[in-house]
This record gives sequence, C-alpha cells and structure tokens, in this order.
Amino acid sequence: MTVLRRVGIRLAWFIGSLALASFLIFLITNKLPGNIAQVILGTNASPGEAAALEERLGLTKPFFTRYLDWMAGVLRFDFGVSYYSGEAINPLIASRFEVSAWLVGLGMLLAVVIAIPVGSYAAMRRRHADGVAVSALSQIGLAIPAFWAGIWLVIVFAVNLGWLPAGGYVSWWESPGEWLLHLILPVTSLALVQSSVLSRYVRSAVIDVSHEDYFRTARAVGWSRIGALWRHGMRNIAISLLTVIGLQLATLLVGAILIEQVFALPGLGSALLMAVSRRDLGIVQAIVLLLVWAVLLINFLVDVTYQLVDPRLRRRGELQ
Amino acid sequence: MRRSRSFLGMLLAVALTVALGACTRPETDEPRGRELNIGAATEPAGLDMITTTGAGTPFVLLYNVYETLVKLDNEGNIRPLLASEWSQTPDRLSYTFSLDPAAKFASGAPVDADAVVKSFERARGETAAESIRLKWAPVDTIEAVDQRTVRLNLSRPSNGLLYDLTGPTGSISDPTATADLNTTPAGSGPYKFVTWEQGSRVELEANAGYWGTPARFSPVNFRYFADPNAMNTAMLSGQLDMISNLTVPQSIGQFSDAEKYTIHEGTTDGEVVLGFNHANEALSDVRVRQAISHAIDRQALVDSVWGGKGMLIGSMVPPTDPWFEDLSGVYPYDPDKARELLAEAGYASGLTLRLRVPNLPYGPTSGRFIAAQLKDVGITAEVEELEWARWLDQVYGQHDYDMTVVAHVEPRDLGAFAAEGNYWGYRNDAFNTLLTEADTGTEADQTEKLKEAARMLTDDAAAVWLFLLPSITIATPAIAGVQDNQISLSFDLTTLAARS
Amino acid sequence: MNILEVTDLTVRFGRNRPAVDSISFTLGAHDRLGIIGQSGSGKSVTSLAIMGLLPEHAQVSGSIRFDGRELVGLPEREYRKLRGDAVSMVFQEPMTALDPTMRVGRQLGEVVALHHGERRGSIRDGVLDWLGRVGITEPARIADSYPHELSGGQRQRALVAMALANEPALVLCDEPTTALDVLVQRQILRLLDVQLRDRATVFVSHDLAVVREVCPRVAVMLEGRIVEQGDIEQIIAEPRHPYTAGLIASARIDRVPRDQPLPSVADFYTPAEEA
Amino acid sequence: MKRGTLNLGLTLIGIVVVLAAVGLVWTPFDPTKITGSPLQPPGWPHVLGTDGLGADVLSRLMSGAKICLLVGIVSVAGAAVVGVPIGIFSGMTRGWISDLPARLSDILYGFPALLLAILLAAAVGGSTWTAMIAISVATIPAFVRLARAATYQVMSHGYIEAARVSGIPKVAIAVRHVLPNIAPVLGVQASVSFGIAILAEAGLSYLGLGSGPEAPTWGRMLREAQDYLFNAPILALWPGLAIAVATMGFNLLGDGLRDLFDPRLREMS
Repeated sequence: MTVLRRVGIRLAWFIGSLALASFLIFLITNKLPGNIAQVILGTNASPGEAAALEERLGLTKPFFTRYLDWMAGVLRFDFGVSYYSGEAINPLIASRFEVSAWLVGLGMLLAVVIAIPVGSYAAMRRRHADGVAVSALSQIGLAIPAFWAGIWLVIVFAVNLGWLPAGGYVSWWESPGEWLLHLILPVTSLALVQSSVLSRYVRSAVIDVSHEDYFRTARAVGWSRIGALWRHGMRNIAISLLTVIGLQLATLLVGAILIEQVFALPGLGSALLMAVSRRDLGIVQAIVLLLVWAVLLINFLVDVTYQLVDPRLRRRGELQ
Repeated sequence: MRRSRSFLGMLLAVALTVALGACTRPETDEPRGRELNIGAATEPAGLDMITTTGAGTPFVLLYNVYETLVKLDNEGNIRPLLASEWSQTPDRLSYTFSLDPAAKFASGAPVDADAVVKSFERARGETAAESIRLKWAPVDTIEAVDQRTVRLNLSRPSNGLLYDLTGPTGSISDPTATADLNTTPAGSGPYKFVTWEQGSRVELEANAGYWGTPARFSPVNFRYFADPNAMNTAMLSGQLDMISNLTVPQSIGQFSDAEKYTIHEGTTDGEVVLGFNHANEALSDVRVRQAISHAIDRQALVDSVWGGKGMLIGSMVPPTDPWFEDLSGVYPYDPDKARELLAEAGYASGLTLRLRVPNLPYGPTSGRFIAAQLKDVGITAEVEELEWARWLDQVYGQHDYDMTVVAHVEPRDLGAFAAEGNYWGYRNDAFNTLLTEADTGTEADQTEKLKEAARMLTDDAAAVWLFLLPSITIATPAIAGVQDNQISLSFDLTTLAARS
Repeated sequence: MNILEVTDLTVRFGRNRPAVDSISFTLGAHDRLGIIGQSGSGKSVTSLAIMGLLPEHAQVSGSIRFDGRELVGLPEREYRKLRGDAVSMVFQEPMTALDPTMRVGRQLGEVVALHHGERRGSIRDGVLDWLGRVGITEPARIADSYPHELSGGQRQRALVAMALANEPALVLCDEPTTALDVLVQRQILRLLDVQLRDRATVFVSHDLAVVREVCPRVAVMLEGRIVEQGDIEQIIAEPRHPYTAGLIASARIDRVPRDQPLPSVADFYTPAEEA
Repeated sequence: MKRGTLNLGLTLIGIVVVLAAVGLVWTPFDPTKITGSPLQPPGWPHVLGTDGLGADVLSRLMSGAKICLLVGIVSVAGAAVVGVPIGIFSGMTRGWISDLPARLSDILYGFPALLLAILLAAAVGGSTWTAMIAISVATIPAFVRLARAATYQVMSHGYIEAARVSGIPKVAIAVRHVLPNIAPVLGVQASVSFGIAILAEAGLSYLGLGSGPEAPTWGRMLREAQDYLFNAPILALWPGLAIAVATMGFNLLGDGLRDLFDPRLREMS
C-alpha cells in the first residue's frame, strides 16, 4: 500500500515534470533571437520577404496556440516538418538517433567492458604500485578532453597510418564492414573517457563492497577475492552502476556532439547544433524534448526500481 | 503509467522507423559508373531552385540536375546550354532563344517552349522567392513563339537579365513532374537527384537518357562538413575525391604531396568586407573610415588569416567581372597616416568600436587580427563572435554593430550598397544613379558606369575590402577538368572527368 | 591431540603497536575457548588471523597450526580450500553479513557447492535440512526469501547454518549474539551450544555472561595480549589481573547496592598510557 | 599515500594559479597583439612559439589561466550559492514541499551543460559568460542533491533534534549546525565540479559556443590550433596540456579531500 502510494506520487511528479519540461523547452526555443526566415534567406533577404516566409511557416500564430498544436503532435509522435527543408522531422530524427545510438551505445559498452575489470583491479590492488598506476591512468583519462583525444586518434590512425576512415558514417544496412570501420575511432575516443569515469566509479564501489560484511562472509566460506567480488560484489554494484550508465547514456546522446563534430558523424547532437544555428525550431524542440524526457524517464524508472525491487534501498530512499 | 507508455511507444516507433527506413531503401542494381565524393560546406536549404534562396541549392543542382537556357563558364562568359542560340533586338527590348531540339528532361519529356514559359512564369510568380522574382522585373511578357522558340519582351533594357538567366532565376523544371520540387527535383541535366540526408549528404546519379554528353560519374555524393578540419581529414584518409573549396587555407600544406593531390587555385565572387555601420557617429566620418583602411595591413591579414591565398581587392568587384579595376592600392598600409586622419577627425585620444564578427571560418581570426592592428593606431576594437543566425538577426537585420566582417559571396553584388535599408546604412544617391544607368545603358555603358561606381565606393571608404575569397579546390590526380575559378553558383560536374 | 595451536602470534598494521602481541593458546578437538576483551583488544583480529582474512597490509608472525598444518604463510589457494569447509566463522552482524541481493537458500547452497561440487544434485535437500537443524520452522519458505525478509534471529540462524554446512572441524564465533535482543540471544546461544557439541570452537565476545554460558575455558585479552586464561569459573572466582576483576564486577549489577555508582572496568584497571 | 593525492592535486593547481597570478600583472608579450611572425616554433623570445596570427603562445596561455580559474570559480560558486540553500532547505523540511526542489532539479538535470550552452549561446550569444552560466546552471542539481542528502544525515543527529526542540530558528540551525557539518562533502563536490567546468568550457569553446576571440581561453586556443594541426601540431599541445593539468589538479584535490574526510563521507554517500 505505502509502496504503491509512493510510486503513485512519484508518477504524478514524473508526469508533471514531463509537462513542465515540454513547456520550458517550447518557451526557451521560441524566445531565441533570430528566425528561420532570415537564415533561409541569408544576406539576400529583404524585410518583406522574411515576413512573408514567416507567415507561410505559421510562425505568426499566438504562442499558446502553437504550443498546444505542438504538444498535440508530440503526443501522437508527430514532430511536424522542418521549417528549413520542409522534410518530416520524424524520419530525420530517427536516422540521427540511429547514429547516436550506435556511437553512444557501443562507446558505453566498450567503456563498461574496460571499466569493470580495470576498476576492480585498481580497487583490489589499491595498495600496490600497479593498482595505483591504473588509478593514475584513469585520472589522466578523466582530465583529457574527449574531442582532443579524438583529434589525435584521427591524425595517427586515419591520416598518418591510413588504417581507418577519419570520419563520416555508413549505415549498417549499406555495408556492415564499413559501418564498423567508421565507428571504431569515434567509439574509441568516447570510450576512453567514459571508461575512465566508470572505472573510477567501479573502483570506489568495489572498495565499498569489499568493506561490506557480506563480502567478508563470502570470503569466510571460501570464495577467493575475485570470486567473492564476481559472485557477491558485482550483484550489489550492478543496480547503482546501471543507474549511472543509464543517466550517462541519456546525457551522452547530446554530450557526444563534440565527438560527432570531430568525426563528421550525423548524430543527434550535431543535428541539434545545426538546427539551432538555422533556428529550425521544430527540430530543436523535438531533439531537446526527447533528450530531456529520456533523462526524466530514466530517473523515474530508477526511483521506482529502488522503491519496488530493493527494500534495503527503499529504506535508504525514505531517509532521503 | 499512461504517459510513460506513450513515451516508450515513441521510442519504439523511433527504433522501428530506423529499421523500416533502412530496409525499404531502394536497391539499385544498375551498373554504376565511377563514384565521386565531394566535400562541401554549405548545405542546401531546400531543393526547389525557385522558392529556396541560399548558395547550397544551386551549388548541387544547377547545371547538374537543372539546366538553364544559357550558362556561365568559369571565365565569366555566357555560353549556350538548352538554347543553342539566341539573339537580341537592336532596341535591346527583346530576347529570342532557340531551344536545342535534342533537349529533354530526365523523365523523357521534351524541353520545349511550353516548358520554358511555364518555368519562367513560375519563377516570377507568387511562390517564387522575392530575390528571384525581382530579377524578372525588367521582363514584360514571356511567349512561346513556336515549339522550339521562346521570346522575352522587356519593359526596359537590362544588361543583367541574360546573366541572371544563367542562375537559378533561369532554371527550367519539368512541367510533367507531379512530386513536390522542394523534395524531388526534376530537371533536364546530366544527373538525377537520388537522396538528401539532411546534415550529411546529397546523392546524385547519372541521368541515363541525358540528351548531351553523358555524365562521367555515378553516383556523385556531396558530403557536408560542419567542421572544415573534419573535411580535410576525410580527404586525407581517402574518403573524398575532392574538396570543393578549402575553407582553412592554412591547412593547404597537408595536400602538398603532388602524387596524391592536385590543388587548383582561382578566384570566387566572395568579397570579404570589413563593414562599417554608417549610422555610428565616428564611422559616418569618411576620415575615420579612411584611417581604418590605412591601419590594416591587408596583405599580412591574408597571410595569417587565409594562408596568403586571397587576392587583394579595393572595391566590391571581383576580377572576373568585366568592370573590374585594380583598386587595392588606394589605401596602402600606413599607421602614421591613419593616426593623422584620426586626429583630424577628432579622435586623437582614442576610439572604441564594437567589432561583431560571425562564427564563420574567416570571422574570429580576422577579428582578432584587425583588433590587434587597430590597437596600434589608438582604436580599441571589442571583438565579439556571433553565431551565424544571431549575426543575421542583430548585425544584418537590426544593424546593431559598429564594424563587422563578412564575405559577400553573391555574384555581381555591387548593388548591395545601393539597396534600400542596407545593413551598412550606406546611402549615396550618385552611386545609385550610376547603377541604374549601367543596367539600362548599352554594354559599353554598363562597364564604364560600374567602374565609376566601384571607384566611388573606394574613395568614400564605404567599407574595407579585405580580400577576395580564393577558390581552392583539392582533388585526387584521378580527377581531371577541375576548374580553377568558382564564379557561378553551380559546382559544375560536367567539366570533370576521370583520368584513367 | 590439539586441533588448533596458536604460538606467539603477532599481528601488526603498519608501524603501530601490534594489534595482537605474541599470544599463545591451544584448543582440543572438542574444546571451546572463549576470548573476552573490549573492542580494540585484538580478539577479532585474532579470529580473522586464524581465518587468514586479515587485510593485505597486515604483518603476521608466529605460528597458527591447524590440524598439524601451519596456516601462517599458507598460500591463498590452499587457505581458500580450508575456509568454509574445515574452518568456518559466524559473524556478529546478522543484518548485513548476508548478501542482500541473493536468496538465503542459494547463499547457503553455494557454500556446499563451492567445496563439494560432487554433491551438486542433493544441495537443495541439504539446504532445507540445515535450515531445519538451526531451528528455522519453514525451511522451504525461508530458503526462497531474501535476507531483508527475515528477522534478525532467522538471519543469524541462517548464518550459523552457513558456517556449519560443511561440518567444519573448527568454528570461530565472533560476537555472534551481540547485535540481537536478549531473548533471541538466548535462543541462538542454545542453538550454538547444541550444534557445536562435536567441534572445536573459539568464541569471541566482550560479554562475560555470554561466554560463561557456552565456554568452559576463557582467555582474557587486553591491548593485544592475553593477560590470563584458564577455567572460566576459576577465573571468575579468583581473577588474577585487575582488568579481569573489573570485567567481572561490571557484569554483576545485581550485587551492587542501590545507592552505589555502577562499577566499571576503569575502577579496577587504568590503561598504562593514561596513568 | 592519502596525502600524496592531495599534495599532487594542490601542486598542479598551484602551477595554474601561479601562471594566472603572474599573468595578471605581467606577460612576456601583449597576448592580444601580434608580436612576431606566425607559427614560430618554441624558442626565444617566444618561449612556447607563436600562434597562427603571430601572437605569443605563452602570454596567451597565462592570460587563459586566469579565465580558466575564473570560469571554474564563478560556475562552481554560482551553482553552490543557488544549490546548497535549496538542498539544505529541502533536507530540513518534510512533505511535498521538500520534494519540490528535488524534482525541479531532476528536470534541470535533464538539461546537460552542453544542451544549455547551445540554447543559451543561441539566445544571448556565445561568450565566456555564456559558458559560465550554462556550466553553473547545469551543476546546480549536483549541489542540491548532495546538500539534501547530507542534510538528512545531519538532521538525524541528536544535537540538531535538541536545537529544534529548544526553539532555535531554522535558519540559525542551518547556518550554525548543518552547513559546517556538510561543508566537507560540499568541498569535495566543488573541487570535482571545478574540474568538470574547465573541461566543459574547453568543449564549449571548441564548438564556438564559449569564449569569443577576445578571450584567449584554453578551449579557444585549442579550437584555433585546429586549423594548424598539420603545420604546427604543437599549438594544440599546450592548451590541451594546460587543460589536462588543471582538470587533473582539481580531480586529485577532490579525491584527496574525500580520503581526508573519508569516514564521514562513507556514511553520507
């Protein structure tokens, strides 16, 4: 009963947040100075021409009418058409999302695959030189801008060695081999930094877990350190690690924009940057809304999971 | 839970769209020719040549997908295309074009007088962009004399009209096309439009039934790069066959290996202008403007900002226009003279001006350079970098600036200084009169009057013409026929050939 | 023959005063030894040293012989085989000593599977059997529960079952009842008393009364040293060390007159540093 | 060992602070002026060489150090000044009003610094201030959450209960009891956020959303160096190195502080 009620309240907050976020997004994007008509017309424009174009694009209707129109479309999963090119926004975002999803998904996967063993190692060997060295490496990884690393990767592997393409994207459906080749460098540069972030997280989580009583119990019944960590430690780290990964994923969809820029990848982040620079508000709103909602959704799911799944955490949650 | 489920539904829909979109991509099994990948910076804003303005659209489509009656070659000469010949009446009030009998659209429909009239009427009709409609102002009636002959009757003589017909203004579209031209272009050129992935690329393929010399490449991809350095690395790693125009000339050294790259340098129509806001009190004084002109070492600026690749110009005319005159020496670099002029104008103790530049490749660095040099003569330039849309809004639209740097890439844009409400706030009646006389007079008159007008701008120091953007095309040695100059709005694929 | 012989065992962390300072004791195959002392006296470190679970930076010297085998310096690989099988341990924190994300039955079964993979088929039965033996009334339900669904007493019973599942020869109990309320404490002590009958046990506690219930012999630890050891009744009757006397006095509130302050260890013994 | 992390962090920060402090009063050359021929390699008098326009790299690096510190200080201080009181308030109250700030900061959390900066730069233009504000706003949720959780922890202590019962006003409790107790955690967060802010500024400047040409921040220098990657890759080295040193300094400081306050932090986080 109380759990249900708490979830209910959380759900109400969630829906409220979605609505508030959508309104904020629409408000902010509509207050941006500059307009699409001017951008389309460029240094060729006359004021009359710009006004006529605005009229044609429906930009002269009242603010609230436009907001409601927009939300009505959004709830039917229809983001309308690009002011700039007249193309439907949905397929555009879908194709951009595909690129970002691969980039961020594979980058995160690689980062996790690197981070779990590396972080665990750094934790287990934290009093030894090699463990400290691993920690130091992750410190360096954290301090280097990912795009900077990307630039150097391009210089070395694409330009000097010529092993891999410097940028661009080829769809999996077109050529799986090319798809992979094009993603190696960007995924690597993303994973380099993400794995540093995650491995430090894993390290501290493993240290925490190894101080837990159940960890000692596991050791006392005959598990090796690695065995106990794998069998009992990771299970306990998993939820919080998943939370971190989930939230990172959502923010990275835009955060990867620097990588997209370096590697000329047509992802969501660069679509957003491009749309903002053209004041193509339909696309800006659609992308920002999806991203913000995604973060809210993940937040919500994490909270609810904590409430439902792990009563130990719920008690902690009650405290908060 | 309802709301969140609809959200999940949306995510699912996104995933499905991705999957379906990819699966249903048309598979073309036709034998393809040699593929050509071209790196470009400016993406189209739409695909309809008549309703869209901006340089991206004709760059890809003009002469490649759409053709015109007459075309502009890379030396600035007007040549026949769909019209095999044309003539003008002595009173210069009527043009008659004879269409090439072989000409036909990609759909197979003939390019006849009817199609031309329909295209032209559309270009000066309601739906056309104003800048295009205005170009048709001198034309009174358009008539199909017979199936192969079109006549334009003018209300006043116009020297600019024939030239304008070489651009989007004169593009001929297929009247039998039913799809929206903004998404599905239909022309008579050697290439057909295939797809446009926004923010990424436009793909063309050979028009198998082309009426003239067949296309030598297929498919042709125009790939767009927001970051010029990303374009360079793509070229260096072999993903591109050409860079249509190198916008970071400092990096030209990367392509110095003649075994792997050929470099083609020429001129464009892009005058990089240090614009003054004439509404500013200090800048309304010609002595201040002249002082600034003297204070900037333009050769040094080109050397450090543009890799020494731009040509110095003295007015709003590129060397490929018939009325070009070298005025680049009128204001030599002379800081002492500049200080003198400033003192005369009453600004001996200093002057602070805002220099608001757009975030285009030349903007911020030339801003820094100019600010550094103006500091020497006692002018404090507060440099501010504006995102392009903001620049258009605030500087171009609201005239909220003191000085700015921008490249005017439109061809034959001397008239920009005569336009009503131009963003410089420049107004000079004598100059305006010269322009009108030039358009209505004879061809010789035109050259004379425009020379005079250009000179007038220079003497008035209406702006500082920093340099002319060079055309730097990088290609692999396998590509022949690359043009040095880039002076039409088109990236003309028809001159290119594969060297075997 | 003694199953456990600890001789001159010293444990040091860094350059600090030794946490355990050359202690010695022995334990017969069915003996029970209580180790009593306040926190920080080194009693828990002693039991962890026997289990080989001290942190990596601990320096151990002296000798621990278990069943004739030297444990100090034993390779981890060998040690691991002993833990949970021949030697096991019951910890003091029943609330946290079980993995919260794994069902109790599985955690218990794991202990058997870990050392006796050959019994794989019969593990579930063994688990239910053990849960029943430690006094859990609905073994099947408890086996399928998560630790947080159990009461403190049930959890401690499950931990006892885990410690005993492989019939170890030596069981170390580290304050097994401290965190429980008095009533449950009593039940668990009775359970341990029964279940540990045929094994050697080291029973670590700060509570003299608790130790007295299960152990005939006691060693008193103070600042890492054993200050006296012997028969528990004899020591209670005639403590030789003032600290022991203090422990005894503070445990007998019933003998204190109503208007007198409660006795504490400090009344009998003052640590050297503070003197 | 623990002190080692702290000391290394402080040393790295020290280098940046010294660069910035000296840069305030003296740089080898005027960083905004062209004082040599372009793209000179490191040597004399231009110790780290000159950039593409011919300005002195060391002078620009020094001048960038102070902006880098300014960005860090302003954005972290701004986030803390807004976020900490909200977090403490939320931690000290019960009921839905206590949830409100947390939910609002959840919404804010949905707008990462980059997203905010893109929108903000479009709204008011890219500048050092835009970057600072965007980073600052994006950092607020971290402070709200942390301050809230830490306040809960502190509120459960007996002496706070006592203070509340004896009628001491809430604000006084917050200032006298809660704030000093949660200060260490906030210090660690501030240090970590500082590092993030420096990195974020570099990223924003690289995209052209941060500092303009008037401010030679390290991110800006990195962006300008892009054009010369092949002629003079060393130009991309100096600012990249400076960013790494500063970020690492603050990260290590954060870690060192965390280790120092370890027992208290463990129960709070």
